[in-house]
Amino acid sequence: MRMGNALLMGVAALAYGVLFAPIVVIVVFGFNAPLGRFNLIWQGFTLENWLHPLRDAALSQAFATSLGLALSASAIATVLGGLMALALTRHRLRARSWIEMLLVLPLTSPEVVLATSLLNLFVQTNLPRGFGTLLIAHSLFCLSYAALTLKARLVEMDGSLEEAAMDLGARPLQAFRLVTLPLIAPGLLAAFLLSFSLSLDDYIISLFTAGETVTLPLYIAGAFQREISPQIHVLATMVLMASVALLGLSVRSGRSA
Amino acid sequence: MNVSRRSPRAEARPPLHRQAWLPWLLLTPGLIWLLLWFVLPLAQLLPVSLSENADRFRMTLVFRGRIANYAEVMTQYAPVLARSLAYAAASTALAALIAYPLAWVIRFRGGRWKGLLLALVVLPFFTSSMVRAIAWTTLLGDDGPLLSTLRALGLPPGTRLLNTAVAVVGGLTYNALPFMVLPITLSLERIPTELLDAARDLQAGPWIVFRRVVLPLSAPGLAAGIVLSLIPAAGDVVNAQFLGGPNNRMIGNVVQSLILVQRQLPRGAALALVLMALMTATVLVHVRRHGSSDLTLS
Amino acid sequence: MPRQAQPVPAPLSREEPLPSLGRRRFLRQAVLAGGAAALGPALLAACRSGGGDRKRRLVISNWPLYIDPTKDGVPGTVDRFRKQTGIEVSYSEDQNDSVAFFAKIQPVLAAGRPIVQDLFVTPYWLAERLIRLGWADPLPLDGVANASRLIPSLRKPSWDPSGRFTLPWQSGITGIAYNIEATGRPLTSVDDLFDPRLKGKVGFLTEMRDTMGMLMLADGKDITRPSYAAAEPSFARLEQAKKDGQIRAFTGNDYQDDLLAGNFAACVAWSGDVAQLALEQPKLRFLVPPTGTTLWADVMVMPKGAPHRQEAAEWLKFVYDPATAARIAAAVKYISPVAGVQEVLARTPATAALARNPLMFPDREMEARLRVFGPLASGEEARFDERFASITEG
Amino acid sequence: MIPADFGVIELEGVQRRFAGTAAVDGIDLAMAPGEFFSLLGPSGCGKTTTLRLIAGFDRPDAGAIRLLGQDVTDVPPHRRRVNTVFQHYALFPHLSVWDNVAFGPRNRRLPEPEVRRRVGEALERVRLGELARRRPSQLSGGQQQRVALARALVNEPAALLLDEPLAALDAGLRRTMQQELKRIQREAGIAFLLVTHDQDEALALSDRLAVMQSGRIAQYGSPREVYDRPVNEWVAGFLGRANLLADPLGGGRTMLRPEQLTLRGEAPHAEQAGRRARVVAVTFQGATLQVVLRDGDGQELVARIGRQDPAAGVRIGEVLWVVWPVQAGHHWSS
Repeated sequence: MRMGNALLMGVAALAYGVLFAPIVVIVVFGFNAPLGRFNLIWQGFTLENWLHPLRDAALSQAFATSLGLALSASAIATVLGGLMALALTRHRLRARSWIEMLLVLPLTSPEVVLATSLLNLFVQTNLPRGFGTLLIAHSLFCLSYAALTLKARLVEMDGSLEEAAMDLGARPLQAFRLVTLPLIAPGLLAAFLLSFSLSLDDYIISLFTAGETVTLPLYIAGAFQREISPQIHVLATMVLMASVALLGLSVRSGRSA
Repeated sequence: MNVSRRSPRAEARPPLHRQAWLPWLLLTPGLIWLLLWFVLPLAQLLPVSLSENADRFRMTLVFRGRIANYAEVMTQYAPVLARSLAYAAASTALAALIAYPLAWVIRFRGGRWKGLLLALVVLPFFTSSMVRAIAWTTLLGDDGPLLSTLRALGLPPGTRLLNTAVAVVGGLTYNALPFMVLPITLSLERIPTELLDAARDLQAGPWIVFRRVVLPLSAPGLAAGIVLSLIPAAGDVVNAQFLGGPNNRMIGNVVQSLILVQRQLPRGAALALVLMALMTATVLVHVRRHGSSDLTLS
Repeated sequence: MPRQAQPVPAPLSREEPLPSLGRRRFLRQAVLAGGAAALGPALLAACRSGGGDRKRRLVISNWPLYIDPTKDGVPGTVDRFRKQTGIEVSYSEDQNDSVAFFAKIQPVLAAGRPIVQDLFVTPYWLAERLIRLGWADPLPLDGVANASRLIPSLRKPSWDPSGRFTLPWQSGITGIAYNIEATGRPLTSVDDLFDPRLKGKVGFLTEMRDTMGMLMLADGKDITRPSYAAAEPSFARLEQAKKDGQIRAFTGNDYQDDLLAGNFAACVAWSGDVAQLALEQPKLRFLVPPTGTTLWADVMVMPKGAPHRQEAAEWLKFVYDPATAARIAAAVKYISPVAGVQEVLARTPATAALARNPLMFPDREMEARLRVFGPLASGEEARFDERFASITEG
Repeated sequence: MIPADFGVIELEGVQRRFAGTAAVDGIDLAMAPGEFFSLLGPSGCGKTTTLRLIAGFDRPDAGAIRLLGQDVTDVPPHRRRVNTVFQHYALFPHLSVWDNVAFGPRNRRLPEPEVRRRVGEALERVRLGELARRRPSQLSGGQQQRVALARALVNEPAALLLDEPLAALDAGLRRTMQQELKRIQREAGIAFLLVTHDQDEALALSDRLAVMQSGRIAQYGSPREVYDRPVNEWVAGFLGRANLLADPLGGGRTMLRPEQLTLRGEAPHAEQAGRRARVVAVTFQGATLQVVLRDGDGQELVARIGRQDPAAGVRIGEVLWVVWPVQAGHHWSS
């Protein structure tokens, strides 16, 4: 028993070690002072990269594009997905299992397949590829995640709360605003964050649908070919720090509700 | 994370609103989005996969009902397909072996740190996978910190990690970890501790408690974790591209090459659809057996 | 020929070139210069669709680090062009992958619409394809006197026999870069890449013509008129090496990462890159195989329907001025296409060594080893691409 | 069947089907003002569905629902003058006790001083004045129950609907809350419609009750009527233990409650009926003893006797006379 316990703890510790190994490298190499173009070998400590995180203008531009894309795609996904989740949990629908299957399939489809099919659609319909097509693609794969996350939240939430609100004279929309919305707010935030991080990170689908637009992952894939600046590591660390803050926020708001 | 009390009749609850059109009003925008950008493109891929590329640079496709496209990619890329599935299976198995004990520790030893421990599993994935790939190349390089350390500890020189199957499977395993840990933890969370007490009360040792009680009850979570790990792994592109060598390419790389480099859209489409069919079959089997709720981590 | 079997030593020059190239900040400056204009193309595209475009603009897309940047108060070529002509240049360094770039522009050009760029720099073989597809406009060469004063190897190119559609930006040599410490000996031939002692430490390029050209030449084949049949033995050799685990990876420019990190002992590489990398890694050497290798060119192309012909003409004239061309060559260390650059560099003591560098200015011995990979007919090219992909992606 | 002088709530031929089966199968029902009315039945009998139909969360497939004489069949819940106390209370977890109670009045756009007055009163009525700032999660089950009551009562509904309101409470608390409910109902003078599966609760609280079985109402009446004169064996059994004796002359059965039986050594005299039976089990039940006996025909009889009863000392195996007055019991002729 004691040995089993030690083994268990050992595996867990090792797992966390592996999970954070690349993260440590990313954070540490943000402080590296590479001699040449490739921030791959430790050369020496500097704060220079942190003092000028946006020095790499093309990187900053790609980062800004990705942020804008992730924000708008997550907004679309959260709204559309939220509405779908409401319909699926608060109404009796004959087609429910079909719709749920339709929602599950995009997230269980290999990315490269989605990418291929979207590219083909855009090419065949002569839709010029760029930010718009990226937005379509990203909001699509985020939609499933958002809808299913929110659906889980809504199922968990006691449906009689909304009935209670209406029973107490709230009109359906009022009941939604006064009761449902505040209660699923942590879920909305979680769905939004999940969509946001998925969109920010997507490479394959973006590669196929981006046209001339350069997102952060596309830029970094390109940078691998020519220059891996420490600013890449700095920005990644910043995103991580922001995520920690938001994650803390959502955990806290989830707890208070 | 806290499992809130469910209303026992939440599922059977009759409609709140009496208007039959209301749910459809709520569903319509999302359904249109899904139909337009998911179902339609996939449906369009089918005729493309049966076409002939009359001019590969102009991408003029002629529909010929050319089933041979499938036969060709299946014969030519059978080894890559087999390799992809093998890598995906290996990484899924590894991820399960690591994730289960981890989930166990989080669930039964986590105490008030449970939420934090779970968040820590997800946290690394808030960094860009591209940047993580760069970090892996730094870590796994021949003169990198890992191999240097191991060599100092007596690993024979000449051992490589980067650009090997080990690195690719390792990368896939890494990506699979949260998708494995989350559903397993959620399913363990649903097992009341009284059941474990009951088992112990009936003279079951820790191993028996695990094998006869916990494992069967967490099976749906494990199954969901397997599906959620297997599918992205089988279609992965990035790990083979950045961490693999020429003998470790996966089916995703081939699809990418067929479409973007070789400009053979029909064959690329055919291969993509084969992959899609395999994965959809996996999902359907899973959903039939376990339902879809665990797949969505709910 | 005594030098033939000897590798060209790298670093090629430890002296600072003309628009002095600091090592660490070189890149940041370059990216700053180019990246500032990153928003430009989109705005321009918007303007263009609106019709009346009175402003003098020019949209150029090039490979990264392929021009002299503005640095330490010394304006780079782009800035000097801006100042001298008043033309608003959007200069993007967004060409990472010519194949991906073609995939991007193909649907637009196929639909008969203009793309964002007025000029872009692309490999010679891709230019040849664009010309063949009718997706390139003839360049406005009338005012560009130096366009006819190209270095001999680039005159009457096989990819553009009329010479009206392309003008070389830079040219370069594909060779073998290696870390002498890792190999333990100087490499002397293509066969050394297949030395079992280097197993798992060898890289080849994903650029099919560069990898295959070098191998075919080693097999004694003529690559100026390539045929699939002639290439097959070289393909087989490559495939076998891949299966044996001899080849660690097929790479694009990222072979530089692996060379620096010590993952590659030797790899197929491009001359100018190695000259720059050697500044960081003094143990790097560059071999131009005695059996011959490919001379390639990245050329400027004007896509069909590009609106700013006049401005493009001024750009061509500007960069083909030997003084400007010399600055660019000194920065990127590739072969300048413009005749007279060698003389300009030789006149300045700081760059005199560059003028003697055979990788930048191939002498007759060097030139004798260089071949341009000839055009492939469409069906033939498909076979090459497919076979090559079956090795790199199989 | 429906008394004429009504009523707060009236149901007429109300039907609701789910997936083909009728959950509520044609119910008629009428409630008087100020009446404490219970819908009693086993789980799945349709009583909660009926309540939800009245509250407006669901809509009948057939039939009509009237509130205060007005047809509300198609009126949405927020415009019905009834309020519900939910089984799990459905208190809004993100609002304080005060805000929960103020939810209804605010929805009716009462002026804020008025809201304050009413909420204060309602909380006083359920004796929760000092907990107004707390969140529901910080309250005990009984306190949550009171909040739910106050939240409904504050709206001065025409009728209050209670869905198994005491089911989640433990036995002691449940008894206290039963008295509380009764007190509050009397004080407020509002009609209460209680849905419950607990016959003791229904018998103790109700002025009248309806026993439901499989979507239909099996019997109406006062608690006494329903208990003493159930319409059939099922109702008899559902309301408590019942001894069912076949009439010796055939065709008909008599129901005797255990407390109607006495145990004696001697045979029954005139005006009495009885049987000889052997004691099979004696169960101590606090104030009473439950004695199970079996007669010569194998018929089982259950008697409940006081602890002061001379027969309180019976032992298993003893043979006694089980005796009851001839006019006691309820007779069904077949």
